[in-house]
Amino acid sequence: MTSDERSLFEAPPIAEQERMVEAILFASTEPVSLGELADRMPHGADPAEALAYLRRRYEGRGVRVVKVGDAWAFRTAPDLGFLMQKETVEQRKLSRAAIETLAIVAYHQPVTRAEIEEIRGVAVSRGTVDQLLELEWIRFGRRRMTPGRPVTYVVTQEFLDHFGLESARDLPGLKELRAAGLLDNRPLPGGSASGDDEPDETMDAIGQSELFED
Amino acid sequence: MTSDERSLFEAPPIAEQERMVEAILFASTEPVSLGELADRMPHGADPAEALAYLRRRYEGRGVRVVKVGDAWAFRTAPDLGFLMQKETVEQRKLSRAAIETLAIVAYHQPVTRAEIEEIRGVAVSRGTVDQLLELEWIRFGRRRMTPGRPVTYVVTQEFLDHFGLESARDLPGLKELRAAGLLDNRPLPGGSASGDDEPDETMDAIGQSELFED
Amino acid sequence: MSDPIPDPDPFDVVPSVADRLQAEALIVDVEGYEGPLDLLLTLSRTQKVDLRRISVLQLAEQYLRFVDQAKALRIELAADYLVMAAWLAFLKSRLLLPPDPSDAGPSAEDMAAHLAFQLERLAAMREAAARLMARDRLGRDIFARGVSEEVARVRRITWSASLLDLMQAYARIRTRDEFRPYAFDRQNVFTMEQALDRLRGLIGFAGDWTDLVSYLPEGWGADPARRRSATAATFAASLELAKQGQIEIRQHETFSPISIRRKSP
Repeated sequence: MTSDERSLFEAPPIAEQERMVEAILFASTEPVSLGELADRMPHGADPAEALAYLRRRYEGRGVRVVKVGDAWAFRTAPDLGFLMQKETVEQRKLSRAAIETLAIVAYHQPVTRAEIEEIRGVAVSRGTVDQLLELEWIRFGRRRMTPGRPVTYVVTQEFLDHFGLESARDLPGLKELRAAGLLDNRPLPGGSASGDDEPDETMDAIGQSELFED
Repeated sequence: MTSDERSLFEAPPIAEQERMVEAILFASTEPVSLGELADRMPHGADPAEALAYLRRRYEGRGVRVVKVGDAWAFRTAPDLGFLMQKETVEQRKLSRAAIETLAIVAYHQPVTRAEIEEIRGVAVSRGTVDQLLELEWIRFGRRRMTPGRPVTYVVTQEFLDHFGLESARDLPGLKELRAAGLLDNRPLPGGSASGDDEPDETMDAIGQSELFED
Repeated sequence: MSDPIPDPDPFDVVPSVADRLQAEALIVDVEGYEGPLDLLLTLSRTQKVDLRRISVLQLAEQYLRFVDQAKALRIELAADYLVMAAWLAFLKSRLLLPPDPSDAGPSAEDMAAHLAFQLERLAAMREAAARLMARDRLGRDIFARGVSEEVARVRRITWSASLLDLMQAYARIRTRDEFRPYAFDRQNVFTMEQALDRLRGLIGFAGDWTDLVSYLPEGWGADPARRRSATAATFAASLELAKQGQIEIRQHETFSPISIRRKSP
């Protein structure tokens, strides 16, 4: 270790000391104090000065020299924290309950939970609604001015973006669904074929009027 | 994460990418592959180019960007090792047999146990191979397509990292050894007579059956 | 490679004290050898020549003498040392005798050359191992980052649903609705038969023109739907009665009230 021996007589140049501080801080498991730096560096070295150079060198870099208590350490630049996570994206199909609920909200908005349940003919679990809310595909609309003032659900801009729609009104009606082969082409006993017919008459009337409000 | 979103449309400038590679490599004790860098960096980033810039930036510094196989890591400059003695964790002393076996695997890989034994002229104990496997300096390679389909051993990225090698091609003296024909698998004229064939067969059989156990 | 010419072994002829001491040291150290090849390599060093110029015959003799001395000292040698001794004794005899032209096997020279190659290769590997171990090593001369920042594994689940899924779901629900058992709403419909019955009963008393609307059944005038149904049924019934010649119908102008009266007999 010749550099060590030489240093007994003469401190290495400051650039060299900076390299030393850099290596020590890098390899240390803990932040290193100035005292420890001085102990480990050759005699006569000035760790404080070397550290000042090093800090300046790392300004704006991907890592920075930061003070932790009385000691010093390298840390990732705060704006790059997002790199320290590895994202694994998993694609999952939306459940049938969720997609049906979403479809009802889209076609009938604003719609209450009771109305969704009436249309689906089955109870809607909280989880399903929560999931759609979390996905930001539905949100709360205005309260219905009926007894109990139930909350209503409407679809969001995110929903429209995801499904490539300009507005919920662009959703194809039952007639178009049938024409597209998405519905069985059996004749309807009532003779009516439009998307908003008998069974949901009252709800549809409300739905449509409010749909055109905004 | 707005920077993430923005990056979906446009890769960040190369200086920014360099910072990102710097942060990721700094944060990891293990070498990070180009593939993993690409996964973690914003879409459209060019980690290879960013690495080239980063490597140049750290030339002559207290830490360096080194290539380990297909991966990259920051490592302290070798000349500053003397500063780091305090961090040294006592390494288990390797036996002479282990050191020789390691060298034979490195220079002859992929190599079977029988071949190691032929070169050393002595049976290779299980402990020796186990120790090297445990250190993660060697691992199993593909089976040799010869009778018995013996397993082969190759060196690992950890081996390269430990000995500061970019690849197994950079082993010291490799070219000279090859030119001298000393890495040839030269069979004994007239078949087996040297005494290191028969015992190996049983040993290899054991080795293989053990392999299949787990 | 090997030197097939049998040159007299000075070791054999004048065993100096130093040589004898060295030979004994070899024996005592037998535990320290990594097999017969290792021992041969050590013995070959006494020849003080390049391994490529080594005298395999001389080496064989050295080895055999080693085994004899071990026997004399009652040192039990491992089997592979004895196997090597037997092979070297065979090689020695082959090297000393003139070649047998009828022998199809490898020549003694080839065998000797291979042994020399093995020794050279082992020596080379030893040297390579030493060079490898002398490199700047991680954790000794070169150091990795002291602390690794944990890379948080974030598992993000994206839920996928296409517009087609959405439409199919809606179609599914609505199709289910459409095929509900069909029930005709009788409560709010006034049929023509009902209207005919009612008109027939009332018309006998109406000798003068009377507004058709006044014939609507009680309780059907308030609700617009019920009124529409009753009006339509009553109008249809009146047309039917007119066709049968039982009543007369008049309307002064379009959209003006329709009046009916019993047809004078």
